[in-house]
Amino acid sequence: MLSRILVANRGEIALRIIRACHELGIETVAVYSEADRNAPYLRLADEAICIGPADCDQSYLNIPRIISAAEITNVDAIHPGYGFLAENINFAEICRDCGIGFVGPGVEAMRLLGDKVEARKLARKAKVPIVPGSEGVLANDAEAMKLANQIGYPIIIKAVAGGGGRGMRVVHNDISLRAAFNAAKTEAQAAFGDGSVYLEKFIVEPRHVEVQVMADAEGNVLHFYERDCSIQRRHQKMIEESPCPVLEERDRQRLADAATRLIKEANYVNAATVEFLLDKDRKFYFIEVNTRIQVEHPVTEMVTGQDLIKLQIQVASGQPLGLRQKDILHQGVAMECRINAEDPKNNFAPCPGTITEYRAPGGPGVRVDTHACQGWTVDPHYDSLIAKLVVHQKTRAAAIATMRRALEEFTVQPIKTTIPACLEILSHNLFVKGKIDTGFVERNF
Amino acid sequence: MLSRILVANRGEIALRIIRACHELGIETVAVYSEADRNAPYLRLADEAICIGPADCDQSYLNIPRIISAAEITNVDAIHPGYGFLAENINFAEICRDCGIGFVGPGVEAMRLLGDKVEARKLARKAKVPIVPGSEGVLANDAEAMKLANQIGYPIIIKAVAGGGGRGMRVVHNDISLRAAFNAAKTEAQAAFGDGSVYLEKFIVEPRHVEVQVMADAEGNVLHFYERDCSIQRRHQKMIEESPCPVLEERDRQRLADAATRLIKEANYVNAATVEFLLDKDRKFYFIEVNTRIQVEHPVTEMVTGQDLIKLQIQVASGQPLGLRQKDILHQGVAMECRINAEDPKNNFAPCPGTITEYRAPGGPGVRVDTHACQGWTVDPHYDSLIAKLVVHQKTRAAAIATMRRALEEFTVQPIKTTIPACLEILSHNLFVKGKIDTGFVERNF
Amino acid sequence: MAEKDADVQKIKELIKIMKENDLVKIDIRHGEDYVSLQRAQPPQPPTTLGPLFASLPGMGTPIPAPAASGPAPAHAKGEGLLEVRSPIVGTFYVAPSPDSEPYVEIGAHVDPQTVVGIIEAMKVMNEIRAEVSGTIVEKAAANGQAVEYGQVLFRVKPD
Amino acid sequence: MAEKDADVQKIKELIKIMKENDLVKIDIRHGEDYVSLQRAQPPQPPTTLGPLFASLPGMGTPIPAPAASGPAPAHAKGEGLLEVRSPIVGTFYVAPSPDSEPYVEIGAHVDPQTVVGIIEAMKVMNEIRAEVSGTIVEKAAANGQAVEYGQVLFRVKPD
Repeated sequence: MLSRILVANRGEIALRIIRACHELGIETVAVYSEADRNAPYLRLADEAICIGPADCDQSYLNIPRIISAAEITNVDAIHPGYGFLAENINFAEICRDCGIGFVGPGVEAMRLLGDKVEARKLARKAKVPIVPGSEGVLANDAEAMKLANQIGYPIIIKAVAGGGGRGMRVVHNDISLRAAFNAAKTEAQAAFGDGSVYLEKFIVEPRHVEVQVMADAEGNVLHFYERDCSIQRRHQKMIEESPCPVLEERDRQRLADAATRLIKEANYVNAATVEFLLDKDRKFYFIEVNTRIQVEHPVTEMVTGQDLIKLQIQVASGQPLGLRQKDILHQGVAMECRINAEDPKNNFAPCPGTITEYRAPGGPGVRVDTHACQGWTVDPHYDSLIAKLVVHQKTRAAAIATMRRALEEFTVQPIKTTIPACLEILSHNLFVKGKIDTGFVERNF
Repeated sequence: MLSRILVANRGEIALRIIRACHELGIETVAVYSEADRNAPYLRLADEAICIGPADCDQSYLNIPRIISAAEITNVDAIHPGYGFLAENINFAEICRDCGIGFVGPGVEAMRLLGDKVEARKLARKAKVPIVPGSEGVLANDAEAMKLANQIGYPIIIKAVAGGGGRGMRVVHNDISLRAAFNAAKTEAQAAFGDGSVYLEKFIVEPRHVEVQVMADAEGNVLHFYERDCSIQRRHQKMIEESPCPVLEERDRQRLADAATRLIKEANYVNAATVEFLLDKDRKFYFIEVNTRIQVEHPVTEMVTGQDLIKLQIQVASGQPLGLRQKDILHQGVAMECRINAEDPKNNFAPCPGTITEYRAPGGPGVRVDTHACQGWTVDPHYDSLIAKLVVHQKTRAAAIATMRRALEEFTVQPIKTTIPACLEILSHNLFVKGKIDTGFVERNF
Repeated sequence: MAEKDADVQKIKELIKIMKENDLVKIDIRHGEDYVSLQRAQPPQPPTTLGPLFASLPGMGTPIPAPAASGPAPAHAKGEGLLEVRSPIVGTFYVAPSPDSEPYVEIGAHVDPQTVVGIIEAMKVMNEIRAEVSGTIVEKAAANGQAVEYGQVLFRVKPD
Repeated sequence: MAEKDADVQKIKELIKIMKENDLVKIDIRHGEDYVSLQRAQPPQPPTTLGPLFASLPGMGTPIPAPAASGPAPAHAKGEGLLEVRSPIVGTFYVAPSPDSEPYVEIGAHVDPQTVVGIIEAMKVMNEIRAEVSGTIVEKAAANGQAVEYGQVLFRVKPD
């Protein structure tokens, strides 16, 4: 087992990793920026070392300083958490070259899955359904129309160089295709200096469903069931739950098997999340793989009783998982609300500041993962997540009831948080019925 | 289902009941003394009513005021929690006479089990092992010797009117019996004005093991497995766990069956705890029944995934349990530490005062039940329990590791608490091996 | 519609009540209907707890503002008035029976032994005595109202 | 539609009521309908954390006392001295090689460009310059010591 780990992150995930290491008897080195100097969680690490000023580029994103901190503190490995350097291939490579363990996948697997085109190829090889579309750039509108008729409308035309919605057109029939094709090309050319476009099937009101997978170096690949993360606002997840409330047992199994096949095909080791879109007919399409632990991993921990961070460390230590798929039971329903320092009444603008009154909920079925406390200052340099509130109950209705009472108990003053927004979503009758998709929040609130 | 419940208690158990009601959609009325006026948990009730000054006799123990509060707030029932009026037969009777529901057993069952002689008779009838001993007062030393030889040494002679160790003698053989018998009689006569003594088998270094039972009005009696509460100091439990680490599966089953038989025999409805002593040969002896929910009920909730307070309310509403014994699974290991405002370095003297710094632990496998927070004042009028820290893990070793890290995170300043004492116990190699009994704390600390 | 117009009327009335009574917040819930009004907080005298409990979110029914330390007659803040407080929990009546005259009216002079009302608790009628001397200047609890321990029943101008 | 117009009317009225009456918040809910109005709170005085973090229990390794805001040279508290701080994380050496003389000794005069040591980070030797002018009066870090960002390396008496 690894004996000393540097946690290259901050906030709740740093605390989460320190806790897991502590329970495993592994020493921890925390790194911090000057802005986090007074963070109480730093006292829970065996050593804490300042790596730079508040600005991420000079601290949590600064590879030389983190590697140097790892070298002077003699750690075996670095746990990158999520965000920051967690999916930075360059960082993983430098760790490898410096002989420092990396609690995450190998560089090759990370590179393979980090490239969307390669990942799509791999999925096809593993017989994992992908969103149907053109193999590459469309030569002309005639090719587009032919393909559109093959895969069926609606389709979406996207700029190869694109992003932010520019050079993008949803098309519902042959009549509007040509105009849309030309408009997208023109827009893409103007925006990116590259008019290349491709097309994909447009999934209408999809759910975001992802499968948690964990693999060891001996080739064991286990899944930990799915999470439904359809409650999003501008692609930021707000509420996650497991199981996906609309999936039947056979479909859940097929989804999990697909994710497992893909990860096996990639010769991947450590934790991964395979993300899918689920359409209204409950057909699923692979989107991408996150090659790290996710913010919402506690949802899976609650329903399976497994500690994913400990498993990550175990696998990174070169040990086998020591579990069989049938040992991983899914029990009940878990749900997570992200409590962010954002003002729901002001377009979710970040709301940094000092918390002068703080009372977290407790009692049965409630888990709180947070680095915050009374006196904690939410710093504008970092993301606004201040706590993850997770509940576990026998049924979805009971989980919603527990989440509601826990949110109502949760007191964070005087800064604004997403607590009232989460309460409103939980009270919405479509949410209660499980009839949600990735556009739900934007349509209804 | 009951629709409005008055919670006749304070602190963490009042909050626990309010939370359960909230999740069930039941309105709550909290009562409070002037000392608890600013308690944040009162805001979580639908109504809160002041019933008197800090002194318990004039508030939480004052039956007329509580009944009157129930009448003016039009509740269906009262939940008494534990302590205060929870086992007060007079209170339960008055509730019945006033037409107010009581979330607890009926008066007859409470009376039957509250009387130790009657409870012993009932146990014999239900074929539940009891500590062997004289049926009543011993006539003379000859009778004592005959009986002592029947049940086997060591035996203990006790004053019928006794308490506090006076008129009590442990005897290991015939030679010392006569002198001990006479000494006990003389001491009892002097101390209580009544020289009557009886004898019982003396259980050497017993464990305290109790079985959680729940019964409905239709005669369904289910057990929720056992808790080992051997870590006690002066008969005050400090740490509880489930399962009992030394019981084998067959013995656990026999113990649970015995508890279930006894509760059935008493025609009991609602939650009960059947307490046993477990000797070194893992033979168990019934001691008494607690006719209420216990402080340590979360331990059972963690290993079974059942919500005992909700079940209490369901049963008190006249509904059947809706569970079969085989639905109640025992998974993993749970452990609870009672965090009291007491100074372990000063003979556990109560340490009231205002908490100016408070950070509770969180993360996976951790449950905190507490009414305390930063700014909370521990009042010398009430018991010193400020929080119950409960953990759940796959194995006992993992549960100890999680409890240790959670205790180390738990910050309550500036008052003294039992946190360091719990940490010391958890570090003791005999505790780690599970080799504990009710004398463990006093022998080792 | 009528219901909504009624809201405005109701809120106007509530504000009047708030101003007259120096309330800072009103929450009303009827089943799923809910009205909450909050006025700017007047500057508060420092409490020992500091700002901790000053800004509790409005969940459930608000707790009455802290009373003085006991139900015994006390000087109401800054007004030089004495308070007659309920020593028990129950239903307050101003007269011995529905047909009777009230024990006391505004302007009446009371001494410590004067019965000022009765509180019914568990079917028992408990006579409440003034415990102070002076002139009744305010009836703070209505006939038939449920009262908690320490609740103010009357305000009395001392002799 | 009519309902929405009514809402606007109602909200206008409510705002008027709020302004006239100095309300900061109104919430109205009818079943699932919900109206919430809240006016800006008056400016609050800045709160201070006071002793909150002063008494943290010593779990794990204590964190070094808060440094000044950056690693740039700073006045050491109350002594009139300047500090040369580490701008990176690494291993500090006082000389270019084990056999060499130290870059500076106590009593040496430095100017901002004077190299005072090197810090090895990821096998790279980074020369550290004084960034201040004055006389070295204290060596605060030992040769071969691991140093964190902002750690004091030397104290300098300004000219």
